[in-house]
Amino acid sequence: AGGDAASESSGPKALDELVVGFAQVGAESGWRTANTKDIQASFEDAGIELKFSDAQQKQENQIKAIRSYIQQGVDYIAFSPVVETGWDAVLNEAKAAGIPVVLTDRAVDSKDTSLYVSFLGSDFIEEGKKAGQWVLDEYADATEPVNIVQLEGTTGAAPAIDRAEGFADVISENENLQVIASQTGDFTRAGGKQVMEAMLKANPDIDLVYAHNDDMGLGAIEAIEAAGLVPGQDIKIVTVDAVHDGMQALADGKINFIVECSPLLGKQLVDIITTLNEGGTVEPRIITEETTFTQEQAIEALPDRQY
Amino acid sequence: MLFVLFVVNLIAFPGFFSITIKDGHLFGSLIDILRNGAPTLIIAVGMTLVIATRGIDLSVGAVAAISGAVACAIILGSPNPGSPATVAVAVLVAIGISLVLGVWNGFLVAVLGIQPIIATLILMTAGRGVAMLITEGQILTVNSPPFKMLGSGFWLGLPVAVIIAAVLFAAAALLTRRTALGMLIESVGINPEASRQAGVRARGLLFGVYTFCAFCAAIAGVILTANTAAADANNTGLFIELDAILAVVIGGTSLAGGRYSLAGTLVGALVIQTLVTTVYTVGIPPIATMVFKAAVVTIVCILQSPRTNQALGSFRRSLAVRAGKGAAAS
Amino acid sequence: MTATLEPTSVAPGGPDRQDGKPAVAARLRSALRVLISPKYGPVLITLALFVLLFIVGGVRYTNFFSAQVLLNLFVDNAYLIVLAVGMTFVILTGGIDLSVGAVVALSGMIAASLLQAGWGPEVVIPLILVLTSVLGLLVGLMIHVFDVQPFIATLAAMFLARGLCYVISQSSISITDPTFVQLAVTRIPLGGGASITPSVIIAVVVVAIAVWVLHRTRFGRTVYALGGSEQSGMLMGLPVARTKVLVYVVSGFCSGLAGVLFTFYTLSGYPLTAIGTELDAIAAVVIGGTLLTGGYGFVLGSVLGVLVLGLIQTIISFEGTLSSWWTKIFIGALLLVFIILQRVLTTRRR
Amino acid sequence: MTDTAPVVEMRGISIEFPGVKALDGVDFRMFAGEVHSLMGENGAGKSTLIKALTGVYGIDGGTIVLGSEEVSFSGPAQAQAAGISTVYQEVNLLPNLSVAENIMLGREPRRFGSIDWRATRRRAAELLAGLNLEIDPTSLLGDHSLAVQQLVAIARAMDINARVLILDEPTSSLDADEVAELFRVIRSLKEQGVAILFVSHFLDQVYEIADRLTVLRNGRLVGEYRTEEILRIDLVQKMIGKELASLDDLEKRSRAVVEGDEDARAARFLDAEGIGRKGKVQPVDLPIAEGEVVGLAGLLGSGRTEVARLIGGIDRPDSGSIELRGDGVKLRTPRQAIAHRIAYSSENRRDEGIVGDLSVRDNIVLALQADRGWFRPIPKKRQEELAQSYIQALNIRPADPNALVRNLSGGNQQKVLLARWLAIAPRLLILDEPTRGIDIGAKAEIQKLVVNLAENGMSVLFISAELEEVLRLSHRVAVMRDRRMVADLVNDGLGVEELMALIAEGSGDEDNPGEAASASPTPPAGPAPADPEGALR
Ligand SMILES: Nc1ncnc2c1ncn2[C@@H]1O[C@H](COP(=O)(O)OP(=O)(O)OP(=O)(O)O)[C@@H](O)[C@H]1O
Ligand SMILES: Nc1ncnc2c1ncn2[C@@H]1O[C@H](COP(=O)(O)OP(=O)(O)OP(=O)(O)O)[C@@H](O)[C@H]1O
Ligand SMILES: [Mg+2]
Ligand SMILES: [Mg+2]
Repeated sequence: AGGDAASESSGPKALDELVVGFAQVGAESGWRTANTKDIQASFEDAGIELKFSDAQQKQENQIKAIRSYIQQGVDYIAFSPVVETGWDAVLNEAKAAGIPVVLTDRAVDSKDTSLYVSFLGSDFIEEGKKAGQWVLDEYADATEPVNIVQLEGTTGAAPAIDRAEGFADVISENENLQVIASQTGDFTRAGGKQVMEAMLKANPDIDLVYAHNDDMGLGAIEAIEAAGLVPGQDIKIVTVDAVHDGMQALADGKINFIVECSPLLGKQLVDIITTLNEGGTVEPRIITEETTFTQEQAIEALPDRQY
Repeated sequence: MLFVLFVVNLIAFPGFFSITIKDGHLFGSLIDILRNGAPTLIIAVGMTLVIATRGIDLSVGAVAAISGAVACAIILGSPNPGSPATVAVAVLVAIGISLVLGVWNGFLVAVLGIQPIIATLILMTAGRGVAMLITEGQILTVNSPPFKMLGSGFWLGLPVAVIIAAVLFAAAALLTRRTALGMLIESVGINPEASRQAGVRARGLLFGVYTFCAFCAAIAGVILTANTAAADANNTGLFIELDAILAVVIGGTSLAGGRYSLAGTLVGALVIQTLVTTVYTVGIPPIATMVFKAAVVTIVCILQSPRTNQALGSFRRSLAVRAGKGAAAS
Repeated sequence: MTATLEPTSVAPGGPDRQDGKPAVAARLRSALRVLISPKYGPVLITLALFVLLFIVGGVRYTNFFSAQVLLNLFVDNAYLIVLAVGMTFVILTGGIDLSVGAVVALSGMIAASLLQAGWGPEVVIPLILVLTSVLGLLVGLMIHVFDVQPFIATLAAMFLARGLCYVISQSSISITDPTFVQLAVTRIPLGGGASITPSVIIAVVVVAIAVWVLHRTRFGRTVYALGGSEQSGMLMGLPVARTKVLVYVVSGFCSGLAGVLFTFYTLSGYPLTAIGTELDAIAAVVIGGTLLTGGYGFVLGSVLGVLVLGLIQTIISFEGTLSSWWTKIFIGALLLVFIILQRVLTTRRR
Repeated sequence: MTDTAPVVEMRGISIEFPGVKALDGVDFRMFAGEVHSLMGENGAGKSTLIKALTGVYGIDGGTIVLGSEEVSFSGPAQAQAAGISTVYQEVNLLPNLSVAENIMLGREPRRFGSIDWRATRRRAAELLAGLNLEIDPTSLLGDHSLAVQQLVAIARAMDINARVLILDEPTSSLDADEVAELFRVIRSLKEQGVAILFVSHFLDQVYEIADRLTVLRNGRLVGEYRTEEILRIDLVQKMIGKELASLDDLEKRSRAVVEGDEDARAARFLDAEGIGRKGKVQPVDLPIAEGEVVGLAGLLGSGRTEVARLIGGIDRPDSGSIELRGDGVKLRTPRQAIAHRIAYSSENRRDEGIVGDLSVRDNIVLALQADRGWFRPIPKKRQEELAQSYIQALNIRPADPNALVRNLSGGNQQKVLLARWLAIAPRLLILDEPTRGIDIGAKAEIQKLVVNLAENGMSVLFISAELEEVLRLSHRVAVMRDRRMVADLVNDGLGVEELMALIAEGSGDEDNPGEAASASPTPPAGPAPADPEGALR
């Protein structure tokens, strides 16, 4: 791939001479911020200069950022695409300039895989599946219908779409499991709360809530409690992410199950860069190892949770 | 209009109007609408006065985020988050800071004479940054019952947020209509030069309205954060400026400034919130939500337009004529 | 905030009554007026400040002071320039158009989905331009016939366009159509390694046409008239209604075109793109010295406004070390400094 | 009556506004090649009738025939296309565009579809020259005084080669010379067979130019007369529907004041020394005594308004000092002036005076309220009293304190503005063209009011394009020319000619070429003390 070519030509550099440009999506959620922090910290430790730019959730800004990295002549470019599509043009420019590109957190859909060296991140569909699997097992011996409501992420956002898809796939195996309502809570607590309030009014007997991230789940908890019900018992809650507050709620038994989606990509990213720098090759697709948490696991994991 | 939406709900979901008593407080969709609508309403009240002076304030969302962040940060920092005193201090500081921001806006507009939309756009952008700076991009979760009260608590069976909104609304109405404030604000909005020559102190008024608007934003920010007991610098009050402005305009106040109606704003805010809640209760699929909103807003406006009213009012030939006069008179 | 205009200190006609040759005096004065008038003042100041800002950047960052960096302002903002042009028409009449961002996204989605369905660009692009113009027409009619305030009418259009995006597809669709790809990657060299994209040329053409229309056609002048006083315009027998509706058609068309340029830029349609872009466009126009109350302003000013915003972005990315929040604060700060300088200088000159 | 068929014939025109029946079955006709004058009090329905004809308002009843075919225009554009060119009452132009554009907009000469600016400017310059107004066509309209703007509006109307020309109070802020110019033009158009509708509250002008009169009262037709067949006194009676007694009375009293006794003017109230503003007015000295009425005379653009604005605190003087009762004060803002009970009533009531969307009541109490501060609201009851008393005193119609001012007729708006300033009980009242567009009856009322107030110690600075008015009311007359004060003389039986001479003196070749000056018909010999019509000008 283009990456190797570039690194061979330039040969191994001293780490402190390396300059890496990182184009972040933005800081739209706690998860994202944790992700940014971790990456910055990791490069700090590795003694590699990291140029950071925040695209404020706008693809055009990210493209601009990448362009300016190319102008500034950085050695490597890493970025978390705001959206999968539409990167060919700018990635071609990077390739032309002989700058290897690493994708983090989200993939791009371009046919030409030579445009980037490696993708490092999570598989949202897989996350959805994990969540679905737990639900499937939980209600394996359910006889009467189980009413599920889904709190979707921002409409149109990749994680929202994939997590819904994966989940739907799995639960379809048991026709008792029905998603009776599904609304977007925009990945926020306030959103999750407001939507849940409304759903509780409209649908008297909800058995389970599947939220696309912890924050919406936490919002839902508020709503459920306000309705005089007990989250985790009257209504079970499954979420994705495993940020600190979520884990806390899980430990307290307000959430029943969390699928991890780790923001801690820094370490691995640094590894990739250094490997490339030494002229090595890396896997084109590296999925971060992610687990799932039940209450017990949460309780022991909680103490040493950095984010 | 509100009525139309209510009917929609009633059909789609009979339980809509049912208000029951759960653990000693009112409970039901209408209560939700009021509670969730409170922050928008509060901001819209401030926005109404700003708009009456031919201005506009885009920074309210950011200010709300800042005040929320400040309040939570202080509560987190304090030894005993649970004590009402701490909360009081936190809220007061938050409001204090927002007042400063309001004065800042007022300064840009009244003293430097920068166009309001740009003047406040600056704070809209930078303000969020500041809020995130305070929270360091994290969501600050506070565990403080008295604070939570402000957002989702109840008092005498009524949501505290609603009570606050009601008080603020009443206060604003009295302040502007019982004193000459309203009239002076309007005159500045209608004809600035004439007002100046009549000795109206436009500068002071501008400072006043922008500061008051920031004050409203601060309170709304506190309620929003207290609602989930967490300060989310990114999302607190995101796009709320649009809702607020929309509420004002639906309420019949012209963005060109001049005559304003707080009552109208109240209706506007309720319409918007009802709309949102309707989407959730009726279960309109997220992908269709926007289209639905578009339809509703369009219908509202067309229903409100004088021409439609005449058409509905009577079928006299001379009606088109009247419209002509209206236009000419303006 | 108010559009009140102070008389130029030179009493018009005053002096030329003393000196015998009013013609000369007149020419002299109008030349002078160009510099001091509240009309041209802001634009010129803006230009000067833009150059200043660019120099500052050049001094501060390595590799900044290159033709390409300057050209990239156009490359990256071609679509925004087109948007700002349309927005200028609307704002000059004292209106506002909040729908542009959503319309950009919508035309992107339409393009992507239709191309995916195998339609040819030669059909798709015109179709988009027609559709968006029609949307503009509807908005215009809503504003004129039912005298709905532009703010709401266009907000409704914004909701509609955004909604239709989701209806077309929730997820993003990439564009593989050879023509589009070509247009996306083509680089027109200007020598010295510097190059631009076809989009830039389109944008420049649009600007040129807009300038001509606004200053050399009756429609254009009527646009200014509306901003001055709709009432007077009506009594002067100007085609107020037609013009008022047309500006929204223009804005719709520009949004559509901008959308197409944006797809050249991103080669994809994505329901969530261009959120808040309407604010950028409005900001650009206002920074360019156009009064939101209408009547005063220039397309070229708006172009400058876009470049200023772009420059701020570039500086940010060259700065490179800013955390997310400092980025926001920095943008705000730069904007502030710029606006205040602009304001202070223009009032001085007046 | 002429044998030829009328160009315009309106029959049974009725227009009703919410609450007001503005026109009630009015018949009206105009013939080619005649000047027809529409007469009536403020609020009689003149402007409304005009707007009905040009399609600004649709009519609720009646028919309009233009030439031979019946028409109903949907707007001024159509009316223009049909050959009706109109100058509406308030100046309706675009301050943000150049003078040239304001004249040519919509009719600019074009080359290959694009406007030919040079030609446009040339044409505009010609039209301005036609009115003998020498201003730079490229200058912004907004920079010019109201008078100039009014002339520009007329120039615009001239350009359309129309068969009907409508002028609604075109002379309200012009003075003798400009009026003369205008009349010259009107006459030549009349020669060419254009039918001209001329609205004015100045009887002299009407009698000078009009062939035929139509009188309206309260939206009803009173009658149509040939000018030479009706006496002024009868005409006035038909317009206001009451006897002239009250006017006679004023006549005597104002005379009395002009002969006024010295001690009334003993104590200086205001003493302006060398106040001026670069590019606007050269420094002037202007002392005003208590109870003194000082007239400010001058040609259009001579700087009267500027001086007034400096004293009223609207503009800041960049030289000179002002003393009130001997101690120096700074009048930087209107607020400060008002705090000293100095009130300036602008000549431009629409842009600088009334607040259109507020009620008559609010407009009347505005200045008073602003001065008290917002936290000390004037009690509703008091407001009501104030409003009512002034509505009575100035006979504002409709007599409804809640009516929106923008719906009032021009003259009534002017009265409301006046009421606002009287309401603050000023010690010095600066009136810039206070009787602009005000009908005879009301004008007399206002003059009477001024006289009364002066007798009770209020000082007045009085600006009017109408020299007779100035002379009748003022004890002293200061004369402005080319932004300089050229004379300041006690008015003991000063005559109009003398004053005219002072004003025009030496300025003939600067302000307006000789022929214009000579053409300027100084209105018929100044008022003989007994002449009741003196008050009517
Ligand atoms: N748009 C309107 N809405 C309500 N009432 C109106 C409107 N326009 C005019 N009127 C009323 O119609 C009547 C006639 O007004 P009009 O302007 O024709 O009087 P006028 O004869 O022109 O008076 P003036 O000499 O002061 O110009 C007035 O009583 C006025 O209040
Ligand atoms: N005839 C004119 N030609 C050019 N400019 C003029 C003319 N008349 C007035 N102006 C401009 O209008 C401004 C106001 O003049 P001003 O009103 O003080 O004079 P005035 O004596 O009050 O005349 P008016 O009768 O128009 O009120 C001045 O700055 C002057 O430059
Ligand atoms: Mg009139
Ligand atoms: Mg004047």
